[in-house]
Amino acid sequence: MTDSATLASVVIFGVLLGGVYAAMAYGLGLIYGVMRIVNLAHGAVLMLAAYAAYALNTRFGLDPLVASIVIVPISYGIGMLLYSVLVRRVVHGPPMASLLLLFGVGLVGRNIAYLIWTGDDRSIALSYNLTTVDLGVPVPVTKLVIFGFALAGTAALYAFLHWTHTGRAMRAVARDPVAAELAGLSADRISARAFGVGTALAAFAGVLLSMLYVINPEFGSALQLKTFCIIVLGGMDSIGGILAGALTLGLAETAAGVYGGTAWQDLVSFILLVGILVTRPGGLPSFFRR
Amino acid sequence: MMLSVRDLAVAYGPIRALNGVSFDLEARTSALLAGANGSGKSTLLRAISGLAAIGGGDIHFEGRSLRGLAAHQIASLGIAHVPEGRRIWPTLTVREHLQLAGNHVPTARRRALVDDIVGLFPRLKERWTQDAARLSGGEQQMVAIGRGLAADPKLLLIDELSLGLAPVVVKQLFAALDHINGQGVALLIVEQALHAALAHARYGYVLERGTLVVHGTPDQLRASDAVRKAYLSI
Amino acid sequence: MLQLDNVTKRYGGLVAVNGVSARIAAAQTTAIIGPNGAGKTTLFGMIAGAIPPSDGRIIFADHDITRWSADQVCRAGIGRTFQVVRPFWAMTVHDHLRAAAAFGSKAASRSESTVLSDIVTLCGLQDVADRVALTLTLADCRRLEIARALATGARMILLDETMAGLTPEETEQAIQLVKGVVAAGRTVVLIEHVLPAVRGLADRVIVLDRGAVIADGEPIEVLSSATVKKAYLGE
Amino acid sequence: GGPATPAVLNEIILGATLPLTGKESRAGLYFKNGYTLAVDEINAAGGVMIQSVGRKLPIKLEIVDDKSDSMTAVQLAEHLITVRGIHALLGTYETKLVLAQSVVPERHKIPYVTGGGAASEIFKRDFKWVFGLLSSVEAMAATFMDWLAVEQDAGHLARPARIALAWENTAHGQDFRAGTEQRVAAHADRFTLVMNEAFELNSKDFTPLMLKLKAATADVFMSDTHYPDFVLQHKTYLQMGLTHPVVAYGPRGTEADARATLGDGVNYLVSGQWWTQELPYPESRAFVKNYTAKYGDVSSYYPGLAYETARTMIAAIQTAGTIEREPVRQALAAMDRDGAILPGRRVYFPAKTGNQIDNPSVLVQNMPGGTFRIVYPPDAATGAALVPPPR
Amino acid sequence: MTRLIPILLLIALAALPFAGPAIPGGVYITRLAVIGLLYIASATAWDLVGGLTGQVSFGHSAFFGIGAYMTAWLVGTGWPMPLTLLPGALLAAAYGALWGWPCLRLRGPFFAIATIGVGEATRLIALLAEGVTGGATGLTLSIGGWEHTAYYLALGLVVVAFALSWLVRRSSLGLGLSCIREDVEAATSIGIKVGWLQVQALMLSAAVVAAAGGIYARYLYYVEPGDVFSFNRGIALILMATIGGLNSKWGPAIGAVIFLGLEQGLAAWFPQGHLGIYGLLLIGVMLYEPNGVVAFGRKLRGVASAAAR
Ligand SMILES: Nc1ncnc2c1ncn2[C@@H]1O[C@H](COP(=O)(O)OP(=O)(O)OP(=O)(O)O)[C@@H](O)[C@H]1O
Ligand SMILES: Nc1ncnc2c1ncn2[C@@H]1O[C@H](COP(=O)(O)OP(=O)(O)OP(=O)(O)O)[C@@H](O)[C@H]1O
Ligand SMILES: [Mg+2]
Ligand SMILES: [Mg+2]
Repeated sequence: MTDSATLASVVIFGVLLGGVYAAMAYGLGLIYGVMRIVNLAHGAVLMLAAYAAYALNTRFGLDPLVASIVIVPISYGIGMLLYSVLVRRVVHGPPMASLLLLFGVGLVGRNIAYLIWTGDDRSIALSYNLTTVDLGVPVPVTKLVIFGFALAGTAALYAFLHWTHTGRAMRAVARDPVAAELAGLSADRISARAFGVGTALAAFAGVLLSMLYVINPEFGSALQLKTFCIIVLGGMDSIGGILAGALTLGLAETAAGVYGGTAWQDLVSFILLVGILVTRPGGLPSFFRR
Repeated sequence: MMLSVRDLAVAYGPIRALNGVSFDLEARTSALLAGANGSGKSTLLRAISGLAAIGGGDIHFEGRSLRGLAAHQIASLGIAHVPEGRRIWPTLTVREHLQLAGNHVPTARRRALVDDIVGLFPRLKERWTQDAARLSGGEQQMVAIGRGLAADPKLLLIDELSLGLAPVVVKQLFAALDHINGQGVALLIVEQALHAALAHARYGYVLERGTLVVHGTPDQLRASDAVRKAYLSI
Repeated sequence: MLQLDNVTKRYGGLVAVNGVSARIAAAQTTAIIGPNGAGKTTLFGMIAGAIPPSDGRIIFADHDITRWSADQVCRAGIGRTFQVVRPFWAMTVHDHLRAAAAFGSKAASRSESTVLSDIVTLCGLQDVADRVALTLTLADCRRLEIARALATGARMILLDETMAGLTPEETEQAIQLVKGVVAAGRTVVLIEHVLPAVRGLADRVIVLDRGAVIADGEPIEVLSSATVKKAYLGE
Repeated sequence: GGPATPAVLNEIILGATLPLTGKESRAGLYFKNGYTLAVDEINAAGGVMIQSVGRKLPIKLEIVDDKSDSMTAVQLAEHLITVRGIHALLGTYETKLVLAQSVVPERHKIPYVTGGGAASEIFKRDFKWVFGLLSSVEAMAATFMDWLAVEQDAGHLARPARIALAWENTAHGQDFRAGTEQRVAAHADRFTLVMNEAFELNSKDFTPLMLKLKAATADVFMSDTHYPDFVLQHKTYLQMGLTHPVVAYGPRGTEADARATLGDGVNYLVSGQWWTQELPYPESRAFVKNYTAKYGDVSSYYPGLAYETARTMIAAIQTAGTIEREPVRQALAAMDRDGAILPGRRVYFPAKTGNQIDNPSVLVQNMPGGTFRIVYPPDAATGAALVPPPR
Repeated sequence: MTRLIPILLLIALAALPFAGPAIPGGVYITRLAVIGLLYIASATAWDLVGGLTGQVSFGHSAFFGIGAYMTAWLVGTGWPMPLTLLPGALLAAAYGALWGWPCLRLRGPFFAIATIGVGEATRLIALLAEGVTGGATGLTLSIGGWEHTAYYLALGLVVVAFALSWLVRRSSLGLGLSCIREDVEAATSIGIKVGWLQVQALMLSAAVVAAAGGIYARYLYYVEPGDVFSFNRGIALILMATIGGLNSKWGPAIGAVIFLGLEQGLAAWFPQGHLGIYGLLLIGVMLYEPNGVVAFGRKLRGVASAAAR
């Protein structure tokens, strides 16, 4: 198991897993970056979007990627609504308030899933479920699609945040909403949009994940924990950092699984997380800065 | 009248920061606001720009009441406020500060404004793509003022103009503000160094514990005993 | 008392402080002035242990404190204020001083309560002693920071633009306050852009420009030198 | 303790905490359905004869959600007993919850039957009030190995067979591994263990496991899994193009959903079942019919076990003719009931295992087209196993 | 008068196990109260780090688990149960120092997430260390002993936790921790050893939570990594302290009682909707009083005294 072929598979599958992780994390990263809010409802959004894809697939036979055309805009609206009705009222309060409020929203989301779909496990039947592409090792097309999104997501988000007015405004509101107001930016409207975009990104990720995993109402909770680790590793503030954090975890877990034990995967990623934070308090980006 | 403030009262909970303040500002004027610490200068600016809720009385800008308007709405009417404590956006670059503030300004005008600002603070050009968090205190103050100017306002409010700026910069700044004022922007500036400031202002107000106690032209202020004692003693 | 040898700070390509050397004697008041971004605050940060120097040595009272952490430096007897005030917002003035006395310099006496009330009086904080910092005006916060630095029992205090934003009358009060501090036998180093304060207080002025010392000497002499006039005063 | 028994007894109350939410919510749901069906049936038949009242009483079922959490399972069991005044307690699902919860009936001296905790650990403590309807997981693993030996003897499988074992890191998985390891150690001439890997419950990536499996060049791949991990593992397995003469995922493989997702990829998987809808007994067939009509999918063992658990408790009350606790307990201890839907058709609680049933489990092999064959033990078999599967 | 309330409450609690059988539902309440008391003690101890110091820790599950396992092991080797709490507390404090020292340099979300990492890593190690912890199956404790041992130990622990919290808050340690919460850099500038002070707070808090874990092991007679090291335990402590009011004397305790009541009550009576109802309540509380029940109480008192005037 120490030959170069194994190493090649570790790298390929590690990077692909990193892509999955990155896709999961963008929504959370954006909302944190713009609002300094750790969105504890993120996992519920992933989960509900995956269920939505499941429902559209079983009812109308829609492919999840097609279903996302419906799901993503609706999620944007839901995100805006959630912000305007609830989050807006605690966002400037004590930090724990928004945390708990969104935790509550997550619970409600989970309960909704239990009521509609029960606690049973569901999965989407896709014709290309088992289709693979040969890259030296057989690589599932579903994971390639997600990886593509992860890369495109990084580039698009970076461009959005740095090169568009709305994106810059989001970053400004993140750091000082009062100053943003004085510069003629409506902090409320921009935050609502950011929350909407974050929710939509999370929903899209949920749709993608529905192609890989069995869905149940608890499905988001475990993923959520991992997404936190990723955005923190990524320095909490940078989109490139998210990708770097995700790839690091993906590679580390795959290597741990192959060269160590399968049960070590999570352990290794948590130890790595603590190790990096302790030596580099700003997360991965601080490797590139001085 | 461009700005007219009538019986303005503002309170922070039980603390009354302003008590029945009334005054008018003409278009294109340049006014100075002075007063001891805690006298309510910042509060007055905050009330005008919408950061502090108007408790009593009213403020009209170009005939329109500002009561109940959000700060960003007031900003888009043409009032820019350079707040106390700079309030720069730490993770945005110098350039992005100016871009954001000047987003609504037509491109040609925006370019000219940015050129003006950079001419005024050459230091900013040197730090053009640096995150504002890593600027020195004075550099941050330059960014804050630059951001106010970039919005191309009709009325510019500056709180603590010279705070933390080296004398050489303060001198340039006063000269620049004269220039800006000359182009038709009305100024309302809070400044403690009255000596220098009075030389550049057309009118001055002095606040004490939330009420206007003295106002007049620079000469009248210089002649006032109260002002001499508190502000011009050195 | 304090000796700086070739102290340097680099941020990437930018040299914020460039080979500053100086000796500061006990009981003397030294002002550091210079254009914005000259490196004054960075130099303070390095002395106080908050910023690790890239190069050079800092020696205080016969100890090499170059690599010491900020709390060690404080306990060795250097107190400081911040350019942008940093009080403990939710704590009362009195608690600030209690904390400073409890954790500050080892040399600080143990009968603090009397000393603390002296500091409160000296800094003119009697009326606000039981208020939380959040409700204080800027001038009060500045005084609070000075009081907090004093309460650590520091032998040397570093004041970063404590006069900025004060009215002339308040500036005068602040000058008297610093004079009181000096009279109590403490060494003061201050950064100021407010020249009356520099003239009124300093025994010696050091001028920094682009990280380097460009002038050093008696206030009158330095402030009238051509380089300083040009680089700093703009005359 | 306990609340005062009402002067007139109008109904018999059975209580249960179930993991309706949380990690085990899939099983919790099936258990709820199974319990409910059993109670509905008896009520439709008029209820249970209670001598002291002199007539048949209906049964009321009180189910609460323990959230897949041990402490809540304990607390709510206390609640059911002391506040809601239940007369007997039916078990929750999942070994560790049962391990924690079973202390409560023992303390309160109230009859407890569980169809959801298999670890022998539960029954090693000499409890008098706790009765187990799942035979141990070790026994299930052993059944697998015995069947492999049969296939070896028939010349279908290499001897010694190279076994690759993966087990979820739960009590269930630990027992499965223990059972397998014991048989491997006992029959070194038949089996060699070439892979022995634990994995975390609800893992999100099994690529490393499958890379290892591939490198192990095994004859038999056995994995003990929950449903989501089964689907993900087998999906990865298929994507990597792996094949083995025997592939088994513990009790998983028969689920209708799995076939929908993985298609023909689930053909020829072998699974070990404490109960399966394939069992030919009339009671079992009737149950499958009724359950499917009411709740749909019955392709896992959970509903069958739940149904029989409730039936067992009801039968004990019937035998005792009272809801007095001690007589019901004695009825359970002495029970040897026929007509059960479990493999072997008998329900009994041997004292030597600490009141845990030790009936055999059955092995089922998936066939193309969504049909199943019971392939082991021989006396229950409905067809011969296909080892190795046809190409 | 108000000073008497805690004492009266304590007396009432001390009498509960004996009064229990006489009141309706009393037996159940007594059993539930053990958990309630453990929650109160743990939340109060957590608040030393999470509230007073302002470092939100998700990693306290590690201490709880260490305490629980220590008791399970030592009881297994014949130690009298109450004595096992001490080594558990000491080991947890040492463990707190071990990871607290490097991690407490982090702040805000960085610290919080690092503690998630520590908590989860600890759980996973326990899960893998089968020889020591019994792995996923866990360890069972032999059943027996006086039925109210756990109750009175828990009650004692609550007294200890309150005393500790009170002592810390009025000592210079508490003052220093407050400074750290407000501004780390300013705190170091007045000579505060930020690292050491925080480690002290974490160790004290760890010791109490570990003792709670030990009592819990005795209460459940069963320890298993997925339960005692559960991530949800970390979350629960945060919820309790925040619902009640961070950095306050009574807040975490009040929050613990509310949390337990909701957790148990809703799950017992609303098997279908308890998550959602709980979520809605949380949302309501945070919208209405983001500073917790204690802040609400203060407001009420303000209104009352205003009315009295
Ligand atoms: N957010 C606030 N909450 C409570 N009181 C406040 C607040 N802001 C200001 N105050 C109080 O209102 C009064 C006026 O404050 P303001 O900031 O307007 O004074 P100022 O003249 O700008 O003083 P300075 O020169 O210190 O900036 C002061 O007594 C101050 O303590
Ligand atoms: N963390 C940092 N990263 C990069 N550059 C920095 C950093 N901190 C300071 N600088 C730069 O170092 C230079 C010196 O900063 P410093 O704050 O010491 O100036 P100063 O003399 O105190 O100026 P002022 O009078 O405006 O407060 C400035 O040009 C600033 O932009
Ligand atoms: Mg002000
Ligand atoms: Mg400075």
